[in-house]
Amino acid sequence: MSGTTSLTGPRAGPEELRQVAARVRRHIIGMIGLAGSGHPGGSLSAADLLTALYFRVLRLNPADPAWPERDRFVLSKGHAAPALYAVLAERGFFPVEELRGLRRLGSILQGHPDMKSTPGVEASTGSLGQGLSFGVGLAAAAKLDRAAWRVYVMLGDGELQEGQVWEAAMSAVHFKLDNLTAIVDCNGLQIDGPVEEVMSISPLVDKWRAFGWNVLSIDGHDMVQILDALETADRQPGRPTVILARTVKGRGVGFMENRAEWHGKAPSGEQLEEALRALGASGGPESPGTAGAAPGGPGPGRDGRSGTRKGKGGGRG
Amino acid sequence: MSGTTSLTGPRAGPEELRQVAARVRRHIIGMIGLAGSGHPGGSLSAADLLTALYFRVLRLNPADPAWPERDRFVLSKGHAAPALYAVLAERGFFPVEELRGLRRLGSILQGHPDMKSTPGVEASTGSLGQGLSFGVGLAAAAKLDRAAWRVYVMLGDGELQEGQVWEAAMSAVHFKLDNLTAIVDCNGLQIDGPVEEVMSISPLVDKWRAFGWNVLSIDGHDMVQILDALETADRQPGRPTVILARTVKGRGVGFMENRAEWHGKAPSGEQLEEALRALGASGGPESPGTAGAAPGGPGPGRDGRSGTRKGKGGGRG
Amino acid sequence: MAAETRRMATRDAYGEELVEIGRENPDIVVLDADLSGSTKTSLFARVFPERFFNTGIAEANMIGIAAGLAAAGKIPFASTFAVFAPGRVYDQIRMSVAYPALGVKIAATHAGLTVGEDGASHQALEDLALARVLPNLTVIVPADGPETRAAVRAAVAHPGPVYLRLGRAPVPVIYPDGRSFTIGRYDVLKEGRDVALVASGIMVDICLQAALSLAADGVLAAVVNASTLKPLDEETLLAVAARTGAVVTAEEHSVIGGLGGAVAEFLSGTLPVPVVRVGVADRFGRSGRPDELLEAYGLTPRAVADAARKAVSLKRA
Amino acid sequence: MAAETRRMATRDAYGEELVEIGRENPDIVVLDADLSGSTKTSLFARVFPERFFNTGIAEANMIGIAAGLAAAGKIPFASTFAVFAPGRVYDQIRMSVAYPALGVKIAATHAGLTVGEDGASHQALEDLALARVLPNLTVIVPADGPETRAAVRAAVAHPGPVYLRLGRAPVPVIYPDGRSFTIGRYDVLKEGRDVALVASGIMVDICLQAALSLAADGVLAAVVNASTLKPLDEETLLAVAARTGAVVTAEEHSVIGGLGGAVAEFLSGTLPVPVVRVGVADRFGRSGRPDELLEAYGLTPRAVADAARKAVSLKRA
Ligand SMILES: Cc1ncc(C[n+]2csc(CCOP(=O)(O)OP(=O)(O)O)c2C)c(N)n1
Ligand SMILES: Cc1ncc(C[n+]2csc(CCOP(=O)(O)OP(=O)(O)O)c2C)c(N)n1
Ligand SMILES: [Mg+2]
Ligand SMILES: [Mg+2]
Repeated sequence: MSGTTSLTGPRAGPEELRQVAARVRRHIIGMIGLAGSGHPGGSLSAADLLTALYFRVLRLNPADPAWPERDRFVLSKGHAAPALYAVLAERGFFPVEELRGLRRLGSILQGHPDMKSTPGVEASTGSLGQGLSFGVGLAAAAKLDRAAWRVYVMLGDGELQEGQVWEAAMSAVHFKLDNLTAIVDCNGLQIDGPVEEVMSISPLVDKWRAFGWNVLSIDGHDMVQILDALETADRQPGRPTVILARTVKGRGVGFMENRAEWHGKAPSGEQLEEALRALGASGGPESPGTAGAAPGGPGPGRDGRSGTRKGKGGGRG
Repeated sequence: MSGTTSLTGPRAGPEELRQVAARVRRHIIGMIGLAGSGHPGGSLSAADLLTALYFRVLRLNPADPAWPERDRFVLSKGHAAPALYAVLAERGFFPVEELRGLRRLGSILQGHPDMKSTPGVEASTGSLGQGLSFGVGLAAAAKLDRAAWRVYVMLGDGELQEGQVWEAAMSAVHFKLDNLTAIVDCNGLQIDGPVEEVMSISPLVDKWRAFGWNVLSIDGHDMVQILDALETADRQPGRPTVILARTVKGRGVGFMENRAEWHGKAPSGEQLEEALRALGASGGPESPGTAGAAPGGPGPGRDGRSGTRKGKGGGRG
Repeated sequence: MAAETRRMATRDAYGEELVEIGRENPDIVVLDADLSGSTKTSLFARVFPERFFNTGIAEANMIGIAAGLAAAGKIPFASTFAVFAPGRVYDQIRMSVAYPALGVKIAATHAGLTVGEDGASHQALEDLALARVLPNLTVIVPADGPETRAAVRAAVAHPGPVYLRLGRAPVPVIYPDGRSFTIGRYDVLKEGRDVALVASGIMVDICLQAALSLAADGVLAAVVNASTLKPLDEETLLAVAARTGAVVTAEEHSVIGGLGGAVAEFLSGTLPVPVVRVGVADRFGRSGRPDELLEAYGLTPRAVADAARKAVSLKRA
Repeated sequence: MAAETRRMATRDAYGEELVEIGRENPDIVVLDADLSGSTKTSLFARVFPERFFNTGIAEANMIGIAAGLAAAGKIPFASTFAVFAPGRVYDQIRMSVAYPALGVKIAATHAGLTVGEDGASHQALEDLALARVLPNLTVIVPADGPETRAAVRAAVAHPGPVYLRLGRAPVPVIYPDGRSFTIGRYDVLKEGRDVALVASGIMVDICLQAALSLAADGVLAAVVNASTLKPLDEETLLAVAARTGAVVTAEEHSVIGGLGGAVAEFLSGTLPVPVVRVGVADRFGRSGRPDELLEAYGLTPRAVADAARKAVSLKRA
């Protein structure tokens, strides 16, 4: 693949982002196929959102993962780790070849995100329902320090059945954390079937509104809408914003799309080849020779960032 | 006190209920005063609601607390145990003299409700946030058995901060439990202060609506409104109803009203006397000679009960 | 072990047995929290949809609902992964199940390291310590499929709450079909005079292998299947400890608080012989193949044999 | 004990010390879940309102927020009752705190029977078993006020997570102000050659009393303040066990999984001497006065002395 510096900078346009997302999808399928286990469905549904975050929105320094001023991203739906690992590798936090180690003994890439093992991973997750609370803590710390960095948390739609999510939602509003954005990967499926059949969470907009959040509803595969929503979220004063992103579980691999059984199963043999074909060409970890991480470097995620942010630190209710 | 049979039957009118509630309040203060610890504030705020439930609404047989067809009441805000014990004693589940044992070693009246110790107590509570789930289980069992009995759960407003409450709320709607009524004692206070200051739960009507419940808002000290709401709740098909009852914490004892510091403190000496005076005369457990339990006996809580209920059993979504 | 050994995961035996007892007993109800395909409660759900409750990803609510169902006379089996019950719901089990001693059966699958690639977040290595410290809770760790089936029946017959620990990976079948099972009674699978290997779950088979290799070195080891962790079979433990004078415990669990803890506590207060504990040495798990992990964490016949030699040397000290 | 003994609740010492270290270290932040008056974090809240986070009645969220704050460089102290943390939030501590080894300090008050009248739902008798089985978590049980203050400082200096167990009731002051405290180092308060009384928390003073009465019978008991439950001070334990040949453990906790479990596990695998455990015999608590409860549950100097005689007799066996 052709990792170029422009992709890591602030000006990656929708088209470039789409190209990165395509590579991310190939990585996801490739590494899960190699590992022989993992969660393709919810990784693929989140691929476009994660690409937009890591290649346009988040201020990060892959050369210094602990850079204090970085934005923080928490993958509360930790089983989508392959998607996170793919964008981190593409963004230069570690070599793309590491993706081949997914889920193997001794690898830096655990089955679920482990902030102690993997550069760029900001929170250890895998037990659902905990990430938003963690994000509230991060955002509160930024407020205390009057720092400009922001916090983004991605949740699954099934995950919203966990009561802790609503505790966290309540507190984020109470603490006036406008430096916090939640993104819900609304792919409509959980393990046992459609979310609406297993345990309905609708009407979802009403729920988040009733908990006091700004709510944006978008198509989670439309880069323009994604960027627009993430930027809008950054500019809402006084309260956190949630982006309800309609997505397709398994997006990009026809036989996986909208199929609950591809939640947590690895494609093998022919399936793997068909999936990679569907995603257009090679470049996944299964052919590391062709992969190349985009060179890292600090870079504000987007324009006018510090300008709009300076005034916001501190002051919590 | 003058426990007469009519009070336990289905036709107790608002005025009689008010008289029972007055006795219940005296019991609450008397027994907490005697025990030297306990939670007067949230017991007093719940006294009218509990009186209406136990003296008009619930179908119960104090002589046979395990009567299979009985309605079930779950006190999720278990620290209001004194209020529950008072209505149970008044309703004849055990002698009023037992109230003197509150919180003492060997008493049947534990500091928080224990279904194994106390006749008439349907759930062990005290760790907040769990009672609605328990009520969902009870209501689901009634549906499975196509039984006509109903389930009532009382929660505190601060308690609604527990995420498990929202898990339970979500599931009650999903399981179409129209045989379940939740009652929130909205006294506006929790331990550390006003609910809105500690951790805001508003807009509360919107939250319950967004979780799919029928919502009724009433004055939780107005017997007519209470009875009306409880009856209305019984007749809503297809989904559970929550009654948001505006109450005054410490209601009935001037110096306790709307004061967070009376959440969990016993009045002593002069305070105790002043409180009992405010509640009008003696009759609490501190003077058991004058107390007499209303004789027990099975009795449908309200008119036309079996008629409106027969068709409802079974069928869960 | 021999290549021709029949293997079966205990979770599969659980799922199948549930359907059988579900046919016999209409009071059996089953709950799951969006893992029914993995816990195998999906088999029951297919046959008895109206007696199956999926709470979605809301384990706390699941336990509360199970408690309510039990209070109304049902016999609920509640399943999720062992890392979530008891871990995610300890207080709910404590308050709503164990304290009132309600007959909820918690059947937790995917215990231990053999979960494999999912890693630490999904590998329950502490659940037995949590379950064992709860009063009124019976704790069972079946060694194979037939024992699991018998344990499910014993759990139904037992009026109180039960925790049943089950595994994801297929394990060698030790017992014939139709094994009988008595709660709190251990099976001495092999007699021996030098040391007693007291094991549970997958470690029973591993101890049988260890005993073989020890015998080759002239060390005669007894092997005990300690399939009830609570109550302990004190009689059998005392007998083998007296006979051998040295004990090794082996479990797919932390060396803290589980079987090793129980045996050390009991024997040190009655017959203080050396007790050497084989288990996970107070560390989190990680991703890897089950066999690799057992090797990496020292849950192998060799590790057991080493521990046995250590125990023998301690009695000489 | 002598009437003139100075008494102080460890929770009071905690609250006061928090304010002092809060002054010295701006990174100290404090969290509570609507119990700040009881846990004494209200003292900190008054002085440093902007560094205090009240999550309302939402313990799970509190732990997650604390973890996020720690990840961003803060030193959070999170407080509630010991029955709720770890019990209500075990999985949250496990995933968000212990696994990534984030420096969250959980200071849980109201541990043990001496909570008194509130009864079983509020009496944490199992928290040490839960805390002790978590990798990376340091577990401290101070014996008095001065030791609590020193432990709070040690917790701040320690980079990893800490569980600090505190009491509600005033306890005799054993140590002078300004006591120094080293995590994992025990204090031998009294030498003795016949038996070692290894105690934590309120039982340290009770063991000192027991030692006096044993001395009168000619039994010379050493008394050890085992104020770190994890890591154990193996050196001191080995030394006293070797010197006396018999050990009694004493704790305000279940006899399962706590200090007794830790000592039995350790000694039975290294120096198998008799270990007799004094604690609550695997039962729930109940309402009563603290002193009555200690008597009823056998946490008395007499019970310790009896246990000591039993331990001595076992070594002769
Ligand atoms: C607390 C907890 N319970 C259960 C699980 C098992 N689990 C893993 S993924 C999943 C379904 C998640 O569904 P959703 O949040 O919709 O994620 P997505 O569809 O994006 O994969 C479940 C139940 C878990 N990881 N954590
Ligand atoms: C899980 C849990 N956390 C904390 C407590 C301690 N506690 C007892 S009462 C209470 C406040 C309850 O407030 P609310 O629900 O509004 O009750 P009310 O005002 O009616 O007394 C708290 C925090 C508890 N009992 N359970
Ligand atoms: Mg989903
Ligand atoms: Mg209130």
